[in-house]
Amino acid sequence: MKKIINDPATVVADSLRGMAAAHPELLRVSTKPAVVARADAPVRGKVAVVSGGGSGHEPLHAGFVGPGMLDAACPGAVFTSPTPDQVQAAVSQVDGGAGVLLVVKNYTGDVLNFDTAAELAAAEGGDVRSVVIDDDVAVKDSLYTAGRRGVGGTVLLEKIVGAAADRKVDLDGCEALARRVIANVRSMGMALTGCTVPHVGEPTFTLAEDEMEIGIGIHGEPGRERMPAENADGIVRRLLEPVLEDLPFREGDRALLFTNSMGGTPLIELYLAHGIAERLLAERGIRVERRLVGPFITSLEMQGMSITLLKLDDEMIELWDAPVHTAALRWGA
Amino acid sequence: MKKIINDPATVVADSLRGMAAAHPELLRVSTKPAVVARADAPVRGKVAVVSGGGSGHEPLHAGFVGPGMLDAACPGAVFTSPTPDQVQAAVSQVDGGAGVLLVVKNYTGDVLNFDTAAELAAAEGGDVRSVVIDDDVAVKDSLYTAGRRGVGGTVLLEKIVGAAADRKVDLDGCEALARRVIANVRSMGMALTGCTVPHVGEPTFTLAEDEMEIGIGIHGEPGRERMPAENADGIVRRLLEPVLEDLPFREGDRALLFTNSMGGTPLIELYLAHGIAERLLAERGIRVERRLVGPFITSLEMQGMSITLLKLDDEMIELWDAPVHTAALRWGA
Amino acid sequence: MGCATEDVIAALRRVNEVIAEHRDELVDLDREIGDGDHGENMRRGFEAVMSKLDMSELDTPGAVLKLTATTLISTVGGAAGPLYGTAFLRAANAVGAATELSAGEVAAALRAACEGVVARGKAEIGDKTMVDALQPAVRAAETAMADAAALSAASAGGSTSAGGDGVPAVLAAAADAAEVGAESTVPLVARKGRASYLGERSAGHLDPGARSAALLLRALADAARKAAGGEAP
Amino acid sequence: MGCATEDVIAALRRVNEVIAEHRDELVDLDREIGDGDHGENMRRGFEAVMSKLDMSELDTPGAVLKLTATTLISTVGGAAGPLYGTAFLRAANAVGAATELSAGEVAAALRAACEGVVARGKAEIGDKTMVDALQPAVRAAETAMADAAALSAASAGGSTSAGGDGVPAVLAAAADAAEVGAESTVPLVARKGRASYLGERSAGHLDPGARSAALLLRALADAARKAAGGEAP
Ligand SMILES: Nc1ncnc2c1ncn2[C@@H]1O[C@H](COP(=O)(O)OP(=O)(O)O)[C@@H](O)[C@H]1O
Ligand SMILES: Nc1ncnc2c1ncn2[C@@H]1O[C@H](COP(=O)(O)OP(=O)(O)O)[C@@H](O)[C@H]1O
Ligand SMILES: [Mg+2]
Ligand SMILES: [Mg+2]
Ligand SMILES: [Mg+2]
Ligand SMILES: [Mg+2]
Repeated sequence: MKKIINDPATVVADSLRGMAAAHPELLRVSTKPAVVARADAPVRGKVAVVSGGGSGHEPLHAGFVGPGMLDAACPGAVFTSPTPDQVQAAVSQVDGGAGVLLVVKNYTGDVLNFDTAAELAAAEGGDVRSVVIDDDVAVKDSLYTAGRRGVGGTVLLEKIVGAAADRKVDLDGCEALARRVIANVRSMGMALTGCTVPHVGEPTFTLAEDEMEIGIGIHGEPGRERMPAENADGIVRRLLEPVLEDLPFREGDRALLFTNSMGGTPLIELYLAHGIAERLLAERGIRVERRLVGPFITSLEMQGMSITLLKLDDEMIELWDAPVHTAALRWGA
Repeated sequence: MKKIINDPATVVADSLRGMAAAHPELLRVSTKPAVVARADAPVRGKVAVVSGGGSGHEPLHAGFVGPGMLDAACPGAVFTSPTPDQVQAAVSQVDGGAGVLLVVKNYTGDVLNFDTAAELAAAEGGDVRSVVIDDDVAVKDSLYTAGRRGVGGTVLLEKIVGAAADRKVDLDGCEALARRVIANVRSMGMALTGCTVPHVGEPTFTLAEDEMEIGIGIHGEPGRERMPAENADGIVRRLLEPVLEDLPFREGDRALLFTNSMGGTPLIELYLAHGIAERLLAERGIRVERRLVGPFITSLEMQGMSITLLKLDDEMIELWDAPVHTAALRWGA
Repeated sequence: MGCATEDVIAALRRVNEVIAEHRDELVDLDREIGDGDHGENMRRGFEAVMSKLDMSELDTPGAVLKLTATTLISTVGGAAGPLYGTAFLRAANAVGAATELSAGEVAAALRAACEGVVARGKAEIGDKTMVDALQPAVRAAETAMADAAALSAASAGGSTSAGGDGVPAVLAAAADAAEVGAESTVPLVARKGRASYLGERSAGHLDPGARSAALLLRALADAARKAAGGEAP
Repeated sequence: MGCATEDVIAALRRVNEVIAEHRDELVDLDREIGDGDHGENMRRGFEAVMSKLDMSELDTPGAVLKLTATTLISTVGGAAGPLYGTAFLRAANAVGAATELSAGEVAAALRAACEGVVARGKAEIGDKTMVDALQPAVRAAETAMADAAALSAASAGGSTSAGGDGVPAVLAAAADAAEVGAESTVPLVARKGRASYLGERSAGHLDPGARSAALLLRALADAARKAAGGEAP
């Protein structure tokens, strides 16, 4: 295992210290338990939006903490959901009296830990709600699975709901908006390589030179199918088609296209893939009105990509365009 | 070789098409020859700042085109400097009558091609100057080398000089400022893995599981020394010490610390390394007043990092903080 | 003689040792059909339990179990954290303020623990989770209890307690059954947790959580036997 | 009979073939002490030269050389683009408007080309660059010229031209010397170009640009021999 780290056991805390040093005006970082909050929290009278999950997906979530997006993030151990105390600590740091919305990606561990935290917070009298995002079309949502995973759509949800909270939309409004985003966003991912969790020391899976893995999540877990590697046209088609069919997206729909790198895929390839996706969508008459291209929800150094498509309405566009100032996403501020 | 591409021969053009699709309001992209210019170029009465170099270092340079930074970038083939016609085409697209400053990284190919372009442009009557950046302390600057390479300092130079041009500083002023940045910036890089150029198909170098390469450039070329891999403390120290000695930086100096990923190093590791660098600098009494952390000048999917330190003065700080709106660097706009 | 506070602490010490010894095995199992963290999560959790126990003065088995529960919840994370946390919490509630646990109380605590896991995680037998180890263990423990009770009723003429040396037998039965149950997950297709995303590809692998549950029960059984002065069987 | 426009075009066609055949070798050499693009850069450049030549009507060797120069400059990039571009540009200027090149003109064009490379790149013999192939080639070509002139002066009593069949001999001598010169770069430590960053580690490798220069001259020599009706030696 080759990593720029000192000790696998302290990677998350060591990294958070670096993040604190890098963004002194923007963030307030604690490591026991690990919480990254915006420096000016709590913001009185504003719904606080809190998310969290395993580390290793950076910049998600801590890179999205700041005005116009998250009030706090709870980074767990690498690929391990955070514990309830972290979530509780985050909630108590950022609750500005207008309630707290927890954004939870649909994984058993995340759901259980956030649920426990919400129970504990409710017992203390806070108005804490949670929404569970499950946008990954690679997983069949049925009685026979833990349901679809939360992946790329999370980034879009956090931006849009964060902007609404910033405009003092109340907790009911934020929750309803979050559910509308969840209902309208779909994603699918693929990998060319696995990735190595520091405390494991070996790749979670390995692919031969001529193989790719389709339908992966974001935890280095194997995907739904292993198949011969294809060129960019083939890969993008395999990601986009199930996404389009699932909602389904229709001719004339307006959309936000998010082309995401799993971490190790260079920007030159990502833009290339993005261009293909734009062309395929144009052919179907889907109007891409906003886009995001880059590594925003990753699996450590994994090479691969995901495509997320969000069906837009006017309110979502306005909220997407609203100012945001975080370590990883910033505009208008 | 595993890459999300269609054909090694068309990677750069295919990627530029995706970039154009991703940033329709911001960029105007042509592929014959390859030029990425800001959509509103030429801006009358403003010095135009133009850079370029081989592709594969994304977001450098095309990701820095936009208000407050570059007016145009000329992307060459992967790791190959652009040709004079590209530079000429860029110059003629963005020359707003106040002259053009070419930012050239010090590599034989880049210098020769930009020189030829400048000669041709001068023959057509334009006021075209060039500055050559050579901030890499890994290379001895002597009669026996091609001189130091231009690496991470380029990003800082392009931001600061771009901001000056935006404020209508004239060509003499921009050139002098660029030279001041060059005189005050130093960098050093390292790699844990090589990278694979699409038209080559194999890594430019390979390192064993227990090896690292110190003093690399940004073209996947082997570095100055191969040695046993070390932990993050050791790596950061090996990068920072030669940087500090070279200028030299002294106690009380104000600095911008730029912790850069070579592409494949995850953000969790990069922030960790950044934290160590901040600590080491604090121990030496160097005041880090601005920072940049992320993959901004890369070598495809290479795992590794570089550290760049710029000695700041008030003017540089003000220009660094000035609004910028590009694909990869954006604030205040 | 039943199972006293220090016996419970000793048993948890043994659990910590066993989990640490098997950390890499659990990591590898979780790499195959999950995300590779289960061994590290469990190790981190029980190591934290050990330092918490070292720092605390506790006077009932219930208090020990409760501290274990809250520590696991706040340090393990992932799916296993809340599930094992709930298990220990329910076990703590089941044993109440008793200062020494009878075999019957141990079996009841096991049942409560397993029911807690099911309540939280909604998994059924056959879903390829730790429940596949825990549920058979509970049944085996109760059968062992009933056997022991019947035996002592027959021989000693209606003693009210199943006897302290019933605890090793109950836990040994539980551990045996948990191991069989864990093995039974190999051919299954997962329907809960992260492995369910793999669909058919999850078949052919041992479930890491079922394996850790079996290891945990085996450690408890070993500790109980040792406390009762027993040797390796 | 000298070297006419179509001979120059045929020679460049041969260069294109040879470069394409050796693309991977040049890439590999450049991977070892550079950035791995030299073979691909040269291939792309000469392929572009071919299509430009196909699309153009050119009536002098100089015009062909000039088009080659501008095409290489605008398609090769890297260090090699401007260097080879300058070489062909200087060669074009050296031959002027002549419609057929004598051996003497070929040798003079080679000298001009080499001087152009040195003027642009400032490399000296021993710096481990293409100059290590080109400079010996120029000297060998001039010696061959002088020998041929002396020979024809002795035998034919002072013919003013060294003769068309001098061209193959001049280019063969240049190619031979270039190959030796290229090989001589192996032990050298680079002092120019990208390989110089490697310091001592650049020793022990053949310089890619020196190799491509030797290949180019060999292709020209082969083409000239073929044009003169010669067979493989
Ligand atoms: N819904 C559930 N009910 C019971 N056990 C479950 C459930 N989901 C997962 N598990 C257990 O948790 C184990 C995985 O734990 P762990 O790897 O620590 O968490 P994560 O899956 O979040 O990485 C699985 O092997 C399985 O036994
Ligand atoms: N200053 C120079 N003078 C002469 N030749 C040079 C000089 N610098 C580099 N070269 C030649 O260029 C070759 C490399 O060309 P190429 O790989 O195409 O360019 P780059 O180094 O920009 O990638 C070297 O092998 C060397 O022969
Ligand atoms: Mg996990
Ligand atoms: Mg090159
Ligand atoms: Mg796991
Ligand atoms: Mg090269």
